[in-house]
Amino acid sequence: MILEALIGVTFLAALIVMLSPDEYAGRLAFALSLLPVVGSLYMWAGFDAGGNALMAGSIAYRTQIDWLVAGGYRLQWFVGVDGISLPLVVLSTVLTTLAILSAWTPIDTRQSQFYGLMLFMEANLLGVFTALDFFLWFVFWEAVLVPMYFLIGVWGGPRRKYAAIKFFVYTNIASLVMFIGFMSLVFNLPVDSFGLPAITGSLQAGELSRFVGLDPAALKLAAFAAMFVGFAVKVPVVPFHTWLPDAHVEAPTPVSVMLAGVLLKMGTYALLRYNFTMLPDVATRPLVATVIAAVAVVSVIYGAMLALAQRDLKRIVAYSSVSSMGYVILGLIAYTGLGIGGATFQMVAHGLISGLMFMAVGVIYNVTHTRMVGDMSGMADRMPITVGILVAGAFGYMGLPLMAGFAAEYFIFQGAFASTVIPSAPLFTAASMFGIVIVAGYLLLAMQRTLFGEFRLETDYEVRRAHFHDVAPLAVLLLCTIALGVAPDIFFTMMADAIEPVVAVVGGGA
Amino acid sequence: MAGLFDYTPAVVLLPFLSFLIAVGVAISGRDLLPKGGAVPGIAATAGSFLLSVALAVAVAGGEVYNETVYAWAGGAVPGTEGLELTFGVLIDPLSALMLVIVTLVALLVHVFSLGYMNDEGETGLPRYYAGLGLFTASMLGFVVADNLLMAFVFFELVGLCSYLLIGFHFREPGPPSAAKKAFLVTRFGDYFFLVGVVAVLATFGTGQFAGPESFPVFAEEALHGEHAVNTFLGLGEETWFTVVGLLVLGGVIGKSAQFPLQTWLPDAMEGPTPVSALIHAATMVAAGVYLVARMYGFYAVSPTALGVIALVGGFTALFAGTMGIVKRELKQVLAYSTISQYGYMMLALGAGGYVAATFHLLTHAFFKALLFLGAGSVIIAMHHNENMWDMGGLKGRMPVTYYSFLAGSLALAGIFPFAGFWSKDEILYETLVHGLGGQPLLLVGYVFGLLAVPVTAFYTFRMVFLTFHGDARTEQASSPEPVGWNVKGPLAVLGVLAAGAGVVNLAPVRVLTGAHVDFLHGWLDAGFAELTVHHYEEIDPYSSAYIGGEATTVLVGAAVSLGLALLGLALAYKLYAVPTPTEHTAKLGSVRDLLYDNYYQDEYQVFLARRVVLPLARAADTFDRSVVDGAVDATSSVSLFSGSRIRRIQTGVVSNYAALLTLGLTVLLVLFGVLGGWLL
Amino acid sequence: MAAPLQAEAPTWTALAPALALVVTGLVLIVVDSIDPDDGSPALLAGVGTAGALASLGLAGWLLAGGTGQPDTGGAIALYGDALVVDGMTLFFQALFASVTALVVVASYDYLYDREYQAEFYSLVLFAATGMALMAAANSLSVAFVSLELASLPSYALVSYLKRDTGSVEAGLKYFLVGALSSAVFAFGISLVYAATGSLLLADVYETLAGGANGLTGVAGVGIVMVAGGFAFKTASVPFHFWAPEAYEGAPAPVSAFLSSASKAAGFALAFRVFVTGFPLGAGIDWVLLFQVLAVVTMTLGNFAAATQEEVKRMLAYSSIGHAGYALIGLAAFTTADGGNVLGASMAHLMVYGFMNTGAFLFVALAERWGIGRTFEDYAGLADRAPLACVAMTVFMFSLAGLPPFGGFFSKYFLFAGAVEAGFWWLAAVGAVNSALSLFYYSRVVKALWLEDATAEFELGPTPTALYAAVVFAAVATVLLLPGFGAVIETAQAAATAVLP
Amino acid sequence: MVPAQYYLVLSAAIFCIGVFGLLTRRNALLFLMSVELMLNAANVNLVAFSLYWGNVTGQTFSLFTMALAAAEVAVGIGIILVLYRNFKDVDVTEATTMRW
Amino acid sequence: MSDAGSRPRLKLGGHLVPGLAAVALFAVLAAVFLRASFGEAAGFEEGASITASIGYAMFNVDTGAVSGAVVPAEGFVVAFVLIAVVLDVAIDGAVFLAKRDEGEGGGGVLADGGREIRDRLRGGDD
Repeated sequence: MILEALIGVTFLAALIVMLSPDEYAGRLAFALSLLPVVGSLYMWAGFDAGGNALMAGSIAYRTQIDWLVAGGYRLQWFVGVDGISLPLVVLSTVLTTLAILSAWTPIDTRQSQFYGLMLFMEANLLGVFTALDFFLWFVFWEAVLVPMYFLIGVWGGPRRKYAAIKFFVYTNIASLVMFIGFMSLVFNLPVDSFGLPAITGSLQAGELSRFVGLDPAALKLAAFAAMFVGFAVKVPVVPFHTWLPDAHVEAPTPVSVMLAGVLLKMGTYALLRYNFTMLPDVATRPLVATVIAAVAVVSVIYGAMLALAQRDLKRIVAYSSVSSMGYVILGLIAYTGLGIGGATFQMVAHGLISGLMFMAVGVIYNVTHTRMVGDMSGMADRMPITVGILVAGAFGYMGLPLMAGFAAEYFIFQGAFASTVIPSAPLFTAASMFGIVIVAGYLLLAMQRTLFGEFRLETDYEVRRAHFHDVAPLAVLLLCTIALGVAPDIFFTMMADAIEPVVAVVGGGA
Repeated sequence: MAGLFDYTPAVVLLPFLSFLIAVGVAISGRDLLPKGGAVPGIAATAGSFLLSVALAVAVAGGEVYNETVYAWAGGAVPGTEGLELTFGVLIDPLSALMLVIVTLVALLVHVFSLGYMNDEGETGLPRYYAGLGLFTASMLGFVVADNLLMAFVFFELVGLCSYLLIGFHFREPGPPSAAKKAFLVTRFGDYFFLVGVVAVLATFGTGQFAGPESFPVFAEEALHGEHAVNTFLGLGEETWFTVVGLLVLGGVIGKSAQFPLQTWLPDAMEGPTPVSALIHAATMVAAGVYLVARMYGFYAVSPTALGVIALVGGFTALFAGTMGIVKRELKQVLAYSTISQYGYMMLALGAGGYVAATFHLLTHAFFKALLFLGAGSVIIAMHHNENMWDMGGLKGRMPVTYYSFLAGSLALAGIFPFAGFWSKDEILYETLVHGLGGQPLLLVGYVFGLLAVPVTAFYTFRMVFLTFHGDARTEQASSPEPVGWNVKGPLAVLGVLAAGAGVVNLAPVRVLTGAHVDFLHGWLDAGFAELTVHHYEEIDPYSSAYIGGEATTVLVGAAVSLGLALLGLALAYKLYAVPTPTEHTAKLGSVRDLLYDNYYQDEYQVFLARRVVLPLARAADTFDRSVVDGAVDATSSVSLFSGSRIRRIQTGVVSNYAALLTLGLTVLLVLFGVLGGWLL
Repeated sequence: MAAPLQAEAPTWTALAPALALVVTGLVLIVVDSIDPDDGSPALLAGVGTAGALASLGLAGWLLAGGTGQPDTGGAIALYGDALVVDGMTLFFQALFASVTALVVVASYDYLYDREYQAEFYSLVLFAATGMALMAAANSLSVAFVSLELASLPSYALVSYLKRDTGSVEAGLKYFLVGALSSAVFAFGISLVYAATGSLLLADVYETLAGGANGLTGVAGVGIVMVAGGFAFKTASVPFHFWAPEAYEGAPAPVSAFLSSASKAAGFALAFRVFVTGFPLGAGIDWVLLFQVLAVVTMTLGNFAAATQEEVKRMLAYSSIGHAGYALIGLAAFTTADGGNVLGASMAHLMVYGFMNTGAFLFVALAERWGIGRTFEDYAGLADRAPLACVAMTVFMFSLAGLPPFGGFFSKYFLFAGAVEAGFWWLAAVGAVNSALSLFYYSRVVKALWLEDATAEFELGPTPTALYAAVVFAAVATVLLLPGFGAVIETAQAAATAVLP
Repeated sequence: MVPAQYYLVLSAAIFCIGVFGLLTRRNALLFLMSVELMLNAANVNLVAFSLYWGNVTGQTFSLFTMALAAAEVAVGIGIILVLYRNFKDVDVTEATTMRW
Repeated sequence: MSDAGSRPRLKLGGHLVPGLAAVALFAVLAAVFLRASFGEAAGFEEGASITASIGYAMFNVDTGAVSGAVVPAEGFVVAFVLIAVVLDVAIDGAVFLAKRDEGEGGGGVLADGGREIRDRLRGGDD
């Protein structure tokens, strides 16, 4: 029952905050958002499930009730958590609370609607990570778009309308393509419900029948491709990434934190759940594996190169998200315990670190009202603590050891290097590892220009230290990053345990 | 004594504790600690030093210790049953020795900082001592690391600390860009190192340095076919091990500032001098060499890798030395000398002189730290003016600094009784002997090393004479500021060590007289079976040959190197020991500019970055915005345009509607008539 | 389960919902004759709403009672097989009744100062009766007459604002194209009669199934022309030309009524006639016909709507687009599991009925407040009428097919049905169109919420009834997501029951 | 007995003349007349095949089409009157205030 | 105002092009119908009263108890009731549309077929 309570409470909180007066909306929202955090931590404490939810593993906090029967298929309210989804649930709750806290300063119009939408989005995110019935999942998956559209559209920067609609339509087309791909799979399986475990089981047992002239293998490939494209837009993977920088630059800071922190992970989580767990035989085909690995490497290097050329701090962090997500894709296609485990860990790690970076840039923006690298320098002189945490965050981003970024990237590299699935895996891995140099390059370049040197600010605002409630979330995120870096086993054991069956199917190595 | 080893993690954790205290003070913003956080730092490093000495004594008693302290990740990772990612502690003769060196130099630098930083009234001291604390902790963590992954972790942390400390004066424009450059160039090296780490762990399944399960042992067995390892890219074991060796070497070249990644070290001099002394002379730069020594068993089995190390080392020694001749600032000369000396160590390692390299590492740590601290005290005296041409005649006014600085210089130049001579000579001897034994490549290295000797002597004594001898060329030089005990103390200690350290390993005396005075050789020959010197000599590809017997080669080698050193000294004396020396280097003409601008190394690296990488990035960005983003916007504009066209068929006139309707109906009829077969 | 009604009551009571509507219409005429110059509009509206709600109640009660379902003795054929009452009939009658109720309630405020209100309400009720009977028609004769009964009042209703050129022009065009289409429909029926010799759908099915021996050509033309008649009613291409002007020119409640109820009636009749009347192999593969119609209608509707300047005209084109989606019900019809996709289409029409009516009633509200018709005039409306704008946002995103609103499930079940039947490309075209529709629906939302008001204007008193209707429609749309189970299950059960 | 095809062709001819009149004339009243013509074409078919099939369904139904034609004309004249009052003309091509 | 104006004349000219659509439609219909092959017409029963049969069909009368030959047909009672409602609705709508509200006089449109008003408004020519 805890999951229903968690999602229900968050929806309720959203409603309450939406109707509350603007002055108290911020504090009320923060207080209410602590409930899901406590709930997710409680779930984490009592977590005892083993194995992968989709592959006959035991599902924690499982609820399965028939919702409706349509066209001979039972739609269920089927929710549950396993080693892969629990960390993401915890990440979502924690990040939302911190994002709300960091929104107190910048958001000064229509506050109640803002916080209401944030909580509403959180509820949908929890739904995405816990739903195990395709249609239920798809409801939550699409429902996340609506609040995000308003959050970017109403409180965003100058080109917010363009960015909001681009994000909205682009992601919607992608999920439609994915929907058709998945449906053409499900309808040719002898299953009577949309439950993911049932579908995975039946797929693994090879019960797929012909469909419109496609024999099962070709059908699986077509479905895999459609779903991959659908999720790739969300991840984002390079050819489909152009919505991300616009959305990030125009979105207000707390929304950027949520967008980079959690929304990108929906894509990678879905890739792992659908493409790489249900259709391993397609993913491990040499041609498919090479294409995906190549796309991953291009995402890493190309994303990093783009970041190098940006003048706006937020765009730099946005493009570097593209680069980090490239690592996740590489980890997933490696099909080794460390590879996919590292990819899942990177989802959480990148969530924390990119959240930290965006918040820090946001705090500086609140005071200087500019994000352009050329407009300011010597911020360390005036805002030592914020800059200190920003520098620490930047190093975390670069993959400094004993921080979550390094742990995730190292697992991925180790897993991908020895992968039997990717042809000439070491070359791909080594190529993608060069990303850590470029990341260091542009982050240090940006930091040196804006943070160090003597103090100069084009916009004439009085720069003073950030409020406590702005710096507190930064500190919390930094501590979490270091904690995960020093002891990745907090989440990694749980993840690896859930991934083991996925890898076992392919007989992947270490 | 067994209980003692349980405390080894304390060596690392004590400085880390001081770091935490100092950070706490820095954040709280209030001046809680006396001397701005120095006290906990000094206490912590002193504690570590004592512990290290105790460990050294225990190791001398033949005990060694290799325990996993903390399972970092995946202890229970089913997917990685073969791969244990752990942090552990390895205490054996090599690491005990290095522990002592690092803790001692760190302690002295902490004390020196009191004089250099506190008395000069620097602000932000807690941040400085926090940086020092973290650095010491990371360096010690690196030294005691028992596997390659842990080594890499602390290797990077050390790089971070050097970034923070070089950029300490972040308000001026210089230090931050120097820090950025330092971190980026070393990061470039670390990239290869990380690939190497991943490769080792993927190939052998473990990164352990010591014990029967260590990867050097597996490498050995694999070459003899006794242990199956999975190689990649279809390469044979031999070639694959060489590739992996060279990858790890990338990291070493980056960190130890060897050619071509040495451009960051001279810029790193922007940092405070105690930092330069600690980090850029004794410890961090030594990390690269120490790493190679730590996994020497792995390198020994791949001759090509050793050859590359030797060549890179030798070339860097000469290359950096030549650049040291023309420099005007005191610390610049020392920086290039550091690069050059580490070139020697790499040459020794490449030539199979494992003991020689370690010995030179030991001696160099002391006399280079001494020279840097001496430079520090000169800089205090000269109110932070480092230009040697504004000094002169400080000999009389700063006797303690002068005599310790002179001891250091004599050691650096390799003059007879001082430490430098013994270690440098042994390196050249090993290179010569192994070169003659069928390795012509090493002879090339030997020639490089030999040519570098007079150059080193020349720039060292040019520096000494310009700074201390002759008349005071500026008003400031005539009345230098007095320096306190906390400066002179460390100088005195290091002066003695620089002078006497040679006695540790008098190899030529053993060869001539047969007396076992090469204590270091014996020290390193104990501990884990596979890490001993004789084991390395068995597996490395070198055999030694002599010019008419061992004794004669030793004597000839020593004589040649000492002669060249004295030659260099004499030349420097003649040119610069005059009351008012002139810019002799001007006579070199265009060669001088070439040397002064470090063979335009900096320029081409900056060119590479600014003219190649940045424009490429901008091109990628414009491509991304115009083509990829353009495609997205194009689809929307195409659909909107076609939408506006389709709107047009609604003309508003009913007759048109009726006509189109009838046409539509007719078309449908024809279409389905044909399909249904009932029309045509 | 309550004992099914017809166990003891006479069979004609199965027609109760339709009778309720016609009686209300007549009562309205009687009330009008008593006090001719609209003494009390509230009474008129009250009677109208009461009648509609009564019909809704009856239809719902009969449906719940299982009248005409296979488990309670199958469909009830009345009057020599001319009418049939089964799950599908009651389902659609419930839809017509609820839309009529909403429109009548909304019209009370919309026509506050107009004369001839009684005629308005009576015409609406009679049109609703026509539609109710269309849903119950089981022979082409009743089909034709009930279609005309539904259309004629609509022509009058569209040109209700006699002095407004827009309304008159709309009425004219609607009438002319309507007349042409009804002629085509009649000619089609005559040809089908020529080929089969009967007008009862069951007999037609029998004769055609037995091979029309040489008359396939005649039957084929007849079927295409009959399809043309339905295409007019459902405003699918090529018989859609009247729709943009008619919806834009007509008074907003009438547009709502037309685009929701009469379109659904067209589909009800089309489902009935094609599924039970014309066997698949009978000389013309009408599934392909509807596929062509569906694709062209969807594409034209959505693409034309993308660049409109006026909200109401955009809604008109979007309504054409949705007709295309509903056509998938027939376009992906295979005798094996045709019931599922047909049921999905019925469910989609139900949900679409609510959200589309709501949207047009919001436009009525805007017209009533005197706000202009273009997107710019709607800018910044959210600050002045937040609740109404929330309702409109619900309608817009529900029409676009986004969760957490009703439209999501109905659209995706349709696409899923198409994919299940093997026509994944049909679903793909639908997907592309619905993505484009998201663009222009969000243009409205952008105008309401994101833009800031250009001109300062005061909205005046809020018309309570119209407001209530809009909010009720919004609540219904939202509730249809969790409550979608009931709708889809009854729809698919009814659809599978209809299969011959 | 006249073969049935002739009736079909006759009704098709009448139907198409109706359509022709509808497309070419601009006067609304003529539009109505054309539609009348098309409806009667349907009647021809119905009556002809009522004989062919030997049941009076066709004839009875043709009565209904006539009735509906009358109803349609009634409403049509109403609309044309309103059109005339507003546009001062019965030309259908005049009323194009709403397009695209 | 020459009297030629009042004589009906065949209006030819460019606007006949849309008519081609009608001709095309006829061509298609004719092509289809001529290919259709019909059997022998069944014809009606001798001596059966057609009008009586239509009457019975109209009201679903059970022809079993009726004397004389009756031509079979479907029941049209529902259509009959409906057509009544349709005609009523048509009248309502027509009257509503045609009724002149007090505002617009318009004078004697009845007598001269509306020419006078047209001339006054449109200035004479046809």
